Amino acid sequence: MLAETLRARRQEREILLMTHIVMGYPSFDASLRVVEAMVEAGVEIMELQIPFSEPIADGPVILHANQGSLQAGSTVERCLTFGEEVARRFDIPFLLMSYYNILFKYGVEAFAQRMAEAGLAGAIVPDLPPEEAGDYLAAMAAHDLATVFIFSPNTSDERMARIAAVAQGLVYCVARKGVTGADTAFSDELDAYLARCRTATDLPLALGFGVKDRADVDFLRGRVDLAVIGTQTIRVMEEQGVDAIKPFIEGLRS
Amino acid sequence: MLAETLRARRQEREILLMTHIVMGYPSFDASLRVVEAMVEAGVEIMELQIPFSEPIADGPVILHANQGSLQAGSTVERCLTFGEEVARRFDIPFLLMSYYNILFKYGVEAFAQRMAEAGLAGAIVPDLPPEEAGDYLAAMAAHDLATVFIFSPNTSDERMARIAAVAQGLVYCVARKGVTGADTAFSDELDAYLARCRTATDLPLALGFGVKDRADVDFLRGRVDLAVIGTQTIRVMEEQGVDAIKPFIEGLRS
Amino acid sequence: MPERGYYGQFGGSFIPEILVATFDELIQAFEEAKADPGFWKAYETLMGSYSCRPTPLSYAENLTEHFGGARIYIKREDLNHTGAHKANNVMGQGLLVKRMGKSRVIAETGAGQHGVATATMAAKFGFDCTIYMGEVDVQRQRPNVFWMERLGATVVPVTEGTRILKDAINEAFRDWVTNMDDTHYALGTACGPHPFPEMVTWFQSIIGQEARGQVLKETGRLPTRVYACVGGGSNAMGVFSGFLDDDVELVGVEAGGRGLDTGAHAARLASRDASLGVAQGYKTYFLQDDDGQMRETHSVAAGLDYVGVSPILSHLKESGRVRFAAATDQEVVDALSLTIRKEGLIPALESAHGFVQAFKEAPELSRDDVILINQSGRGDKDIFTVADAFDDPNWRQFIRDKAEEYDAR
Amino acid sequence: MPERGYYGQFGGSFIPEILVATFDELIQAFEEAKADPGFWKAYETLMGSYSCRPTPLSYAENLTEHFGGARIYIKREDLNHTGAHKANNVMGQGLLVKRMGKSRVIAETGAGQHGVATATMAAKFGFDCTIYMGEVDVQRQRPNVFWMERLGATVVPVTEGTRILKDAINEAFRDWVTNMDDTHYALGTACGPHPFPEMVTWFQSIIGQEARGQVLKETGRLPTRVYACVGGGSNAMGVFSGFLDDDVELVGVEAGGRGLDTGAHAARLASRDASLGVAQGYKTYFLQDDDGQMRETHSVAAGLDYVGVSPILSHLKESGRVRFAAATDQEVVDALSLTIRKEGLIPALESAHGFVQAFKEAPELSRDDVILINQSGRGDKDIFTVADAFDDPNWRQFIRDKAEEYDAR
Ligand SMILES: Cc1ncc(COP(=O)(O)O)c(C=O)c1O
Ligand SMILES: Cc1ncc(COP(=O)(O)O)c(C=O)c1O
Repeated sequence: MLAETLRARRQEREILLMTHIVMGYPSFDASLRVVEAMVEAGVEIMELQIPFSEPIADGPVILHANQGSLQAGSTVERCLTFGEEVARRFDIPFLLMSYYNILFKYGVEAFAQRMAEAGLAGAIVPDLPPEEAGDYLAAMAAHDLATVFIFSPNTSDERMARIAAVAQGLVYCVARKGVTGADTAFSDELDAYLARCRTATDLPLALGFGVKDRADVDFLRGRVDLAVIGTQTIRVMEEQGVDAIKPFIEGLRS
Repeated sequence: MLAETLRARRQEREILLMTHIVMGYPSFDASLRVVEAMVEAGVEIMELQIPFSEPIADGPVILHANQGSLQAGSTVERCLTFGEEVARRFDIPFLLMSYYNILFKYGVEAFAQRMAEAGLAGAIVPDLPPEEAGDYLAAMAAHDLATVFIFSPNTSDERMARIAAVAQGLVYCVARKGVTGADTAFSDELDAYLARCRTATDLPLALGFGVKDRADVDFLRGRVDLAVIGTQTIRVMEEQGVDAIKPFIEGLRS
Repeated sequence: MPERGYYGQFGGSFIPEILVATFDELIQAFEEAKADPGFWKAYETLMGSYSCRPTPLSYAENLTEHFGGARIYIKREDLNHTGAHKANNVMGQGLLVKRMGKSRVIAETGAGQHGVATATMAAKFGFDCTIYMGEVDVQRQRPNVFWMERLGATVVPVTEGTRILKDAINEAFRDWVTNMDDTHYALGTACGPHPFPEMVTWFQSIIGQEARGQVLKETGRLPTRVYACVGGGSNAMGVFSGFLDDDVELVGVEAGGRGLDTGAHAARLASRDASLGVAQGYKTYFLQDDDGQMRETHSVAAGLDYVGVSPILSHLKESGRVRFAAATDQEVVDALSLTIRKEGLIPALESAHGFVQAFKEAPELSRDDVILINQSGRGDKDIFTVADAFDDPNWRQFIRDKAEEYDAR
Repeated sequence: MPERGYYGQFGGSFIPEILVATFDELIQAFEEAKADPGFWKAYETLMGSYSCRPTPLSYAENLTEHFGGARIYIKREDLNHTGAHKANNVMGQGLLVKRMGKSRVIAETGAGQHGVATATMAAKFGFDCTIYMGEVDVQRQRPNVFWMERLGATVVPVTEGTRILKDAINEAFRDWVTNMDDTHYALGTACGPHPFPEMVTWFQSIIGQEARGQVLKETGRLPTRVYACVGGGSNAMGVFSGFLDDDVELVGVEAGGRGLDTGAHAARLASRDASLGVAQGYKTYFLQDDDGQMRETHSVAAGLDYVGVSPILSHLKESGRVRFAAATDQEVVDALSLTIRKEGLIPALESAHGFVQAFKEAPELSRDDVILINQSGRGDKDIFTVADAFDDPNWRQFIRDKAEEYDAR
């Protein structure tokens, strides 16, 4: 279902935007205002990250946001409530993003059920490769939730095919080695990689890691379906405040 | 010759006194006044110690005096001059006392010659056992100087005999284990040891290490020929000044 | 796809997609090395000429007399080059790095012991080296930082999270995710994603192999019990490896900190405070809250102060093959003190945890029994920590004087 | 009367009469031990199970490449228990003390290394133990004092004289003179009255025995040159012992301090500043003034900071069998730094003196040549001294912070 939604939107726009927030950072109030701003600015889909104490795949900015949120007292329950709230209020799909331990401790089946009840579209779990994802795939499927998986530049063709077989909704293509938040040199080198991604799946492709301005988004036009803006929105918020987010997002495609 | 002198004095007195100073401590002036006081108080013979930086057999008080003298700038030459001065001025025999390196560096033969010229009676070198003393014995003999050696409670009879064979002037009997300056319990246990000493030599016997007051001297009366007052005079001088020395010495036998 | 490294329900490989190919390569290199008898031979030769393997087995005659029970033997990993069993793992991984043709190594370190060992290995093999270390640990373990720097390593203080060991591990993974092409992450204990638990155990098994032969030769029998401290679990797995198939009781001793009922400890398997979870790439018992957020741990021994534990040990606990106990900070200081006085041995604070439990049990056993304690490292490397643990006023005065001397410069 | 221990004109036994019987007893015990093959066997067994003998021989491949000359091999005395070759001598004397039935040992210490080794031996053998240490050294070597105290030894700060090593030796003799009945003085180097130079050399000869076999086995030939630092001379005599009868050049390296022309050094045999003398019970070259008073010496390495030198080495210098050189403090720090970076080895500052001269000469030799350096100890025990030698600002800050932490208590 998520894939269809995104494909439909793609008919309207050459490139879609997926944005990311860490829930509860710096507060749930702020998170709500950011979601609002992003939706108003026209983003097509959002990732809501439940903070984890050991966010191994995240770079310094998101890591810091994870810790800030936890220090401010956010809990998994509060994040799920927040997810439910925004899912009901705003008419775009929301994905949960977190590390596997959050789901595992909650109980994977219970977590999926809760997500479904909350009206969330699916999840991204960056430390859960398909090989470890048996329980998760079953639970998510049972509740019609999208299981977003990740391709990376050094994922082999064969492995891409195997991942594609269990992926739902969209595939998140990591632009390069490294963690979130570092600069990516967007160049033609990416093309070969994205061509491989395209061959492996007909799900919408999202490209993330380092997308930070209009030039980056322009570059991705025609190459992928979604551009993912993660770290950069946190930076904008930290440096210029929540009010700066809407114009920032709008500027990426206007 | 020294032995004869001492034997002659022993005819006059039941117990003789040998006292000790570290030359140049705290100054050569003070040393001179101390010698004067001691002679006036009637001591029969004196040891003049040339300070050495490593006085291995001396206890804390004399060790400290060695260092004080060196720090005040005393040299071997100055000590020899001092020895000459007192030997000419006072009519008792004077022994030099020092560690072997002082003689060795000076040249053993030159040292002996210098001693003889200075009118000194002999020497005590506590780290020079007879086995190592070949050059020294020859040089001292050539200049008619007394070679005072040491007996200790754990010197065997056989070894006492060997030491006695090269000893001249007197034999210095160490009262007990340990270094100079600690208390000695003067008791009948000493008698067996002193009897062994007496058997080994007919030289006058001096007993040292820990003789500190009249009771000690009284105890030694009839047991040895000389009581050696070493550390205690330094203590008296340090605590009560040079003027206290004469009454202290006089009090030991009066 | 290669084996995923499960031990019962524990282990696995929960890694970001970007690292999958790197792990595949590592697993393959490791499998090839395991299958190549020349590799183990080269490893033994290296450890025999650069460190001092076989490390001795010492009979603790005075402690034996003191407790009046079992005969106590001590495996002397403290005599390794760099002062702990960490060298075994690190030099082994160094050989593997050479085999894989990489030119840079990174590592996490808590106490600094694994960092110094890795920096040493890097110097020896000519690799570039970056060590991640929590800022808190950088501050309290400056001597080790000093040596790592002298060894040519770059020490990066990790300012995120709780700023201790687990955060350093996260940061090392972040580096690896970026630089996997030329870089190997030399993880320091039998934790993390497959193949690390197995691989680290394999290199450390040299301890148990040697110890088994030595105890047999020395006493004509196998030990009744074997004791080892458990941080991540590498020295314990190393020594236990030699006795898994024998009728020998294996006892792992965790950090009881201020006491199991205070919450201020690092006992994952000996307390009820831990629960199953997935973090830092593997599934095991973690000290975590109900949400799955990792908790702060405490131990007088920095090397045991960790939230997770080897999945192999979790499995051996579940199967009943290994028994677990905890030693409090105070018990550790007392056992250390006694061992120094009685035997002239200075176990690391980590190692002393094993001694605590052995001392508790030795009197129950008879003179026919033999117990083996793994002395995983030496304590003189930790003078600042040990002096503080002993609360030595002369030491404090010395440090104050030294500071004044520096101020006067 | 037993032999007096002369080597050419050097050596002898210049002792107070009160100690003569004690020395006779010691000489006899030593002669009996030497004649008893079981004694050496017991010594080897002890060193193999309590320390880690044989210590390895490490090929310094990177340093060899770096200098492009002779192949450099390093004998790893740093891997001994307590971190230096001092353990060999001390454990050997411990066995002798047991044989003599005494129950107390005393020792002098400068750097603290010999003190820690002796206190360790005493703990292991159950002897009472008193260590004499110059007050200056107590202050600058507090970590070693801390360990000696933990080991159960009484550390007596010597406040007389220059308050360093030689004064500690004097003080130990003063103790011995009082307590010889139950006490053995475990002198720490190949100096002092007979039989110490010979006896210490005998125990340390285990280094050379092993090294000779190891070099032969490893390279198929004998070394061209062997390098060792020279404080009192025990590690040098130990390693040289293995090669005295071979066509092998032996090089002893003394402390050049701030330079041989500054007077601030401890080079007895490599400078012209020393002269023949008699002190501390033996005859050798001493750094002394014209009156025969001992001079102050200087070295960055406390263990080399001594006025005298083994009479056996003085003899070997006179006979031309051993060549002597000096290394300055700065050269030592540079060589240490290079060795750490290139090989991951941390020689003690003392040992690094040997490395300096080897590094100067290695390039002149060819790849066919083999040189052997004796790494007498490890440097990580001396972090305070080494950090100061490297003038590390982070270290100073760490100490200041630590002092503040203590002040705040
Ligand atoms: C001496 C020593 N022992 C034990 C440990 C704990 O690690 P592991 O449980 O992996 O052996 C450490 C860790 O730093 C250590 O330094
Ligand atoms: C590591 C080390 N090497 C060398 C020496 C110097 O002693 P020796 O010349 O007797 O080997 C010392 C003395 O403390 C030492 O600690």
